[in-house]
Amino acid sequence: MVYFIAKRLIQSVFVMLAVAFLAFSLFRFVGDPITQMTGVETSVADQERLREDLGLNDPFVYQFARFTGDMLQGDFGFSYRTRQPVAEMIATRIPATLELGIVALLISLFVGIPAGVYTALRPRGVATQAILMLTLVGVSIPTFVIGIMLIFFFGVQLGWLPTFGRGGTVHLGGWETSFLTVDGWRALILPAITLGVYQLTLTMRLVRAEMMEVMQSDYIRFATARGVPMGRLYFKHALANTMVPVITIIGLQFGGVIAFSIVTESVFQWPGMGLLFLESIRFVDIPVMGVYLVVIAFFFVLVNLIVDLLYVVIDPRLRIRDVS
Amino acid sequence: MLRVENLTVKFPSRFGDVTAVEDMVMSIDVGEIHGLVGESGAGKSTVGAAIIGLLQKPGYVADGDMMLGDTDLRRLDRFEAHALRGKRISMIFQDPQTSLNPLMRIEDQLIETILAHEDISVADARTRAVDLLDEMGIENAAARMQSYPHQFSGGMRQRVVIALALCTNPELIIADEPTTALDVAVQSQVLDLIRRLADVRKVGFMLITHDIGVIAQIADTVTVMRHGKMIENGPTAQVLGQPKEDYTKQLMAAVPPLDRKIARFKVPDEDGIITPSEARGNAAEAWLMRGIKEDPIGLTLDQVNVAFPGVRTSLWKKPDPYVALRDISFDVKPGTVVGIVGESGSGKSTLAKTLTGLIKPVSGTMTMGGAPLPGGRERARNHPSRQLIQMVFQDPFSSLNSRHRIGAILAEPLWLYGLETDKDARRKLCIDMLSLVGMPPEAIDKYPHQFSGGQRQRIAVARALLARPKVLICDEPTSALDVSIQAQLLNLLKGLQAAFGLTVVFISHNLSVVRQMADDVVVLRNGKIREVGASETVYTTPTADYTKRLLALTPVMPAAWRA
Amino acid sequence: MRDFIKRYEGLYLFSRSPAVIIAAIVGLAIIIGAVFAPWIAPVNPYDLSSFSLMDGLLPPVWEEFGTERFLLGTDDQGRDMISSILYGARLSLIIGVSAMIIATVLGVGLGLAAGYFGGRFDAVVMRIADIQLALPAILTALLIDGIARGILPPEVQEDVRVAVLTIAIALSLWVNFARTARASTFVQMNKEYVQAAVMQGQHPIRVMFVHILPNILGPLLVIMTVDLASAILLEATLSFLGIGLPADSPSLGTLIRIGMQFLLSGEWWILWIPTLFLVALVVSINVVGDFLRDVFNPRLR
Amino acid sequence: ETFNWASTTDPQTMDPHAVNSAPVLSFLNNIYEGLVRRGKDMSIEPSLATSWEPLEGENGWRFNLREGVTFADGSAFTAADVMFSYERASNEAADVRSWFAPVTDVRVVDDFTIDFVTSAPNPLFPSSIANFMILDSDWATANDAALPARDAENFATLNVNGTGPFTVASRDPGVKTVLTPNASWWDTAEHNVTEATFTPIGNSATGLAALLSGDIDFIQPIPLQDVAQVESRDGFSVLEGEETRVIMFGFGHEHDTLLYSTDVTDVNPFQDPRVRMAAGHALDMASIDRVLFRGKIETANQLVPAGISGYSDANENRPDYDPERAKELLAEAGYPDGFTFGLKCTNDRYINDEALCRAAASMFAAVGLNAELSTGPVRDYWPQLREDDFDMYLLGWSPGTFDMEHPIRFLLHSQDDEAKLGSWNFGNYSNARVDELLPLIQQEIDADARQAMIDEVVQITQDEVAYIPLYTQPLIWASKDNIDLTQRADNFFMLRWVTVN
Ligand SMILES: Nc1ncnc2c1ncn2[C@@H]1O[C@H](COP(=O)(O)OP(=O)(O)OP(=O)(O)O)[C@@H](O)[C@H]1O
Ligand SMILES: Nc1ncnc2c1ncn2[C@@H]1O[C@H](COP(=O)(O)OP(=O)(O)OP(=O)(O)O)[C@@H](O)[C@H]1O
Ligand SMILES: [Mg+2]
Ligand SMILES: [Mg+2]
Repeated sequence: MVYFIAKRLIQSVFVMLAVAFLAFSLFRFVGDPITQMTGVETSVADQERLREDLGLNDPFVYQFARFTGDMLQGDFGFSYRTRQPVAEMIATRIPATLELGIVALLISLFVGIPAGVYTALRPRGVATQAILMLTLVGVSIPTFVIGIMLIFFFGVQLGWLPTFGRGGTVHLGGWETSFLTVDGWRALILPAITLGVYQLTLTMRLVRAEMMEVMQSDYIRFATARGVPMGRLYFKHALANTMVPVITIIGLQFGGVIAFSIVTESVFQWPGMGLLFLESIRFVDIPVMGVYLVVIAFFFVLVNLIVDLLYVVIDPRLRIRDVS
Repeated sequence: MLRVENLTVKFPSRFGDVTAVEDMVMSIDVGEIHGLVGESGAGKSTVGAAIIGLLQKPGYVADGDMMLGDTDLRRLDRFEAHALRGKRISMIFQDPQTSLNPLMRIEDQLIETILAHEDISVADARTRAVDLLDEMGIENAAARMQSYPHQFSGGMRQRVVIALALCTNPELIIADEPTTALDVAVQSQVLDLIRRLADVRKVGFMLITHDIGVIAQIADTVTVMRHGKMIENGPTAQVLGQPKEDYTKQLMAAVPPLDRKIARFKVPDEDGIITPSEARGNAAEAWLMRGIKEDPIGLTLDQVNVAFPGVRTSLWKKPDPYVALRDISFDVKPGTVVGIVGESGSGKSTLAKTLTGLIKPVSGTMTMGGAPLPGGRERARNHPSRQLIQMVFQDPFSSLNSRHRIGAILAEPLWLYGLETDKDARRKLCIDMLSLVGMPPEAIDKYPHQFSGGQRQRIAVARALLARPKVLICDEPTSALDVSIQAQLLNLLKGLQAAFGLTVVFISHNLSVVRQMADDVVVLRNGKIREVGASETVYTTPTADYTKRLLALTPVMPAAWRA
Repeated sequence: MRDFIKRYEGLYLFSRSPAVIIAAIVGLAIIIGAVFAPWIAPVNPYDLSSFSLMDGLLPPVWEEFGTERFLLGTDDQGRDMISSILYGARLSLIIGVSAMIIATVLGVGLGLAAGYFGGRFDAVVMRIADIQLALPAILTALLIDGIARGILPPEVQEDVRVAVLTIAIALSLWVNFARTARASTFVQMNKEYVQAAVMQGQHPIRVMFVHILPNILGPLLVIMTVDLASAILLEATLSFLGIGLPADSPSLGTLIRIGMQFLLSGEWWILWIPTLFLVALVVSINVVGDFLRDVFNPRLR
Repeated sequence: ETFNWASTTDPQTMDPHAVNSAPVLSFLNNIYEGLVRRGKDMSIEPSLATSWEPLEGENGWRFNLREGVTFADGSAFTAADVMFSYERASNEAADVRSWFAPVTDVRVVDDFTIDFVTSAPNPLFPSSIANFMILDSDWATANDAALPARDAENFATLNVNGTGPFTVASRDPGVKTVLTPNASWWDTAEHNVTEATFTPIGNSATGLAALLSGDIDFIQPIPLQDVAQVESRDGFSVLEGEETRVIMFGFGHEHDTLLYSTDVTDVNPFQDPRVRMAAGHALDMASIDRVLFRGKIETANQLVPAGISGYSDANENRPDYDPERAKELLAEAGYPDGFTFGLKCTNDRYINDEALCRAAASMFAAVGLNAELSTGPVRDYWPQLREDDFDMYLLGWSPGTFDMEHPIRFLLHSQDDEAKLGSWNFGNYSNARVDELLPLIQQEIDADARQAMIDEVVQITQDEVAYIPLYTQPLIWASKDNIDLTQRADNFFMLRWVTVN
């Protein structure tokens, strides 16, 4: 077990370094930070001096080495745009993105899994066909259109929910949460749905497919043959056995959720990392972009590690035999 | 207790309904073990499924009566039927590996089943479960019950499965090939258990199998099925000992005897297979003969060890390797058949793969016709042994590429080894080779899925022969086939071996089959050779204890029943 | 007989699923419309002189002020909506299909090889896949776009925007194929027909592509349809974030992005007609994909 | 009364000298003050200086400072703070130092008098420093913010201490900033705001939704096409005006060949004024106005809109829409069949910039000027322009000093890195007479003489079609009905003019 985690962590560092490298090589192409940092009237000489100060004239490899070197020492640098410490900027944005992502994920699980089970058990029902069609349409409309539509319907037309932002938040230590206020929850609903629709559909379809497959398996047939009650049969026996593939995909998709939160956050002016990243692109704020990508890679790696550990929790067969 | 009359089961399809079972008649008494035999696809499982009400969709019972005591099984609604399952009828499936929910403890599965049918406390249910497992012969049941299924061996798992089927005291248990996946030792334990339950608990069993030996050993009564119809039924000794119907007679003739070696099997007529006597394959035969320029080649193995990487248990220690073959040494004399027997996991397949160069031994040497035979990747892709050693695999369903036509599959060795450069000539030769193995020429343009298991094995043999091999390795080539087809294939292999002087390594866990084929026998267990010797010597006067036990536990039918 | 069943199984099932038939017809109609856009479309929306700002913002023909010249109205530039949509669908499909093909070739190649050779090669490929997964598609697109800008001379940059976008989308999709191909290859590797081929001494390339590949096509085909749909949507999203195609050679996604500006202004058709079109296209691809999935997995029927 | 407002961009910093950008200056004008300030009509009026007059005997200005002013933290405002702020703002680390390029010396005369000495007569100097905001020297030095933050933050990036009408109560960069009135402000408050919350909302549809749902009271700007929608709803109103920004097309005057042409590769036809004029005649501004801008723009004929000081009334004509004439001119210039060229545009900088360019490209095509349009975000636009990577390009220019001299200096004077002139004249339009006139204009005190010189410059550049000025960018704000506010032409939003009813 320890070996397994250690191995994964080493690989993770490698993945993050590679992402940092790729990310860093991309920055040179996004635009020129200097023209974004200075006003119209700043002279070329002044711009050049600033460029020199920021080390932008150094060779690429050198810049990258400095970037990773500093980061390894815990120094994440300062934003070109706001001059604030990047670590702080990202840290204050992480809760928003994570809470959004988690709620979206939970929605997708708590709606997607029952819907998947239902549609698997009644494959020819009218409700099943309706659900399948509806979710299909749901994933076929681009996220940004869905988001705007929700805003206009629930925010403007009905006036039930706020149109943007996080609403009321409460600071818990260094963590700014919207989970503790009614306002916060109200603000969370629409973006979470927007972000969750795709995941929901994916989860539902996956659960459905796995469920239909598992329902054919010998142990389900045997459980049926010995009269295990239907409820237990479906949920305890069948559903549990679909979970390994389901969490694999969900784990992989979590990275996608975080990435796609860029779109959702921009539509809902959700003050998370994605929005920060978009602004950073706009201002060619290289340090922020770099750290953002590494943080994303970190989450991805972390989630996948968790997924691997979850396998072990779910499936006793994967528990490495204790040293005896 | 159970009465089935005129049962007809149909599977609707776009070509109209397929009748899987027709006018089936059978009855089982309290405490009776009723054997249901017949070739694959005869409808045995379908009868069982119909009785317990778990027919695969879209199958349905079209006609007939099924009465369990006073209950009309056809009149039950969905919920009544489900309530009855487990309570009065239970079912056991073939594979104990897959019959238990891998994510639940044995204990939970047992208690859950008991509670589903009886209104007792959890503690009582647990006591009952422990008692039951005790009864099944699982030691220290209370503690072992905490385990997950994967922590049990196959035999123990099958016992758990039986306990599960039994825990609510059903009147009838339908056992669908309950021992096919087990090795003989375990099989005999399970069969004993079934016998005891029938005698002591008075549970009725419907025992579905195609192993006549098993039926002979424990069934009180037997029903023979073919093509969905009942052929013959009655007390076991009567039906199998003095069969009235031709089909039953043919079936009995095809069962390989353990106690002696016979020259040829009598086989039932099977549609689509031309018996080799009237086969044309002369051109193919001639082509093969032309390939026999020098004498047959033999193989030797000297102190061969094969190990696989073990499971890592510690962060610092290198995992111990798992030794699958230990110090294997034996000779395969040119032009003879060596049989390799041993229970599941004893290393038979590993040995075959080592010989063919799929696995590299960690130590030891192999030679072919005196020349060294490198192992694993060291054996170059163009090493002569690639052509001279060919293999027929166990599973006819996966050994042929289902996306290639038979023609392409057969022509591949010809093309690969440059044995025949002309495309049309290749095709002609393939057709002829098909005839040689008893297949019609049209087969060449079909796909593997269009053939039955026995036919596919013939194609696999043809593919092997088309490489003009000197050594043929057969890894359980008949274990997926039922007796009659097995008999045909064994006949074919025997004939070819004799005709072309092939050196054959024949692997099987079925001692009876090996006895029919082999000149010499190697008995393997846990990767070690327990006994080597001339086949007849080993079978008649085994020296190793293990060999003796294997021979003793193999279910056989009384010799008198053999026509 | 069995040949017949097997070979026409899909067709038979198809004939019995009205939803799939409708989806196939709609999808096919859109694809045909897109492919033959230059012949079907009333005007060429890429030809700047073929439309005039003076015709701008005309509603569809059934609305007040609609004219028969522009059945579905015009956008803010005076471009005929029908033509824009047909050409847009064409571009979306070109991008989607080529991205999918690139992703398939790349992913299947790597996945097959990883599954076949296993060991270190497999580990490297899978780590690369991890890296790719950790880099959101949007970033991949930015990266490729940036590199293209960096290395290509300015004159050709506009012309290669489509290629750049395609490659970016393909790069963010190949992992799916690689993972599936690898997993399926692992399964096939244990099948005896593969061992037979290896044992006979066949070349690994031949084993991989002649023997294994045809056997893992089923799941790959399903991913292909699903990914075609996601590629089209991804292109739309990238366009929304401003890293897509220029407005003068619009894809469906770009049309929607442009249309977003008119969400409230009353010119609903500029947004909703392309959106409807995109949804219809993606839905029908997905429905067909689901159908294929069922066909390839007979146990699920 | 509480007041919530939104705009597209968050001010990057709270430091008034660190970044010279409109969002920052606009926002900080509510918190900090300069020596002078602009009124509702953009006119210069006293602020921290009560009066100013030219220095006697040398070039420059004397400012008499207001007494009794305190910063938000209670410390008093004196000439030392002005001196400190000057030094800070003219430091290399400051992005606004170009404002002080003409200044050679600054002298504190006494606590409430300060002199700015300039290298030459500079009549516009007071108005050019309207956004020069004064920091408290003690506060800044005590908090280690004596210089603007350059590559790392400092105290002034997030905290404020101004003399202005409002002060920052809390700030969450990129999310929201809360302002409260400065109780000790020297001027009498016209507003009735007790707490004002600013939220940046980047997506215009979201912003509009926020307004319509009542989540915010005011937003700047809203998209043109949504004006009708907002107006038609009860309880909302739209403020429309003209910004001072003129949108124009520029040419690669100094390029000897076209970069993006497929047919004319040996010369640059745009070096011929007739070709440039043809491009001018090709543009149907009336349709652009009607369809793209819904009738909300004023066409422009020179680089500043009417009303800006120095605007040349004498040269009010722009090339009219005349495709026939355009074709004739092209034929005269030797391109009867036209030619292809590359047109660069932004797609996120100006209102409808991309749509404008697409429409223009289509109109150009109608006379034979086949534009290869390439649009992109502004972040890599300026670098492209600086690298001369264009045949024709789109540019918007707002005169920072609200005087015609500004665009002459930046856009019309030949490029001269030494003298920092013509720094945004990407195509390097060059006319000796214009170059000669600029210093004269800068120094001329006499208004009429100055105007005459400007008229000459405008005349020359119109004749030579240095740029094709298109229109003045409209300014469209929207608010709830119950809000009274003032829209200033520089698009600065002043909280001190807000009343919530
Ligand atoms: N789900 C199904 N759909 C269609 N036909 C079926 C289905 N299940 C069984 N059949 C048909 O019913 C017939 C009997 O099948 P069944 O499984 O009962 O045979 P069996 O005697 O148990 O064979 P085996 O020894 O291989 O298990 C087969 O020929 C098959 O074609
Ligand atoms: N690739 C492998 N890696 C690790 N262990 C293996 C591998 N292949 C086989 N083994 C182990 O080696 C032992 C021998 O396996 P082998 O397949 O040779 O048995 P067998 O005698 O053919 O059994 P069966 O009758 O079930 O086919 C088994 O315990 C198996 O678990
Ligand atoms: Mg069966
Ligand atoms: Mg084996």
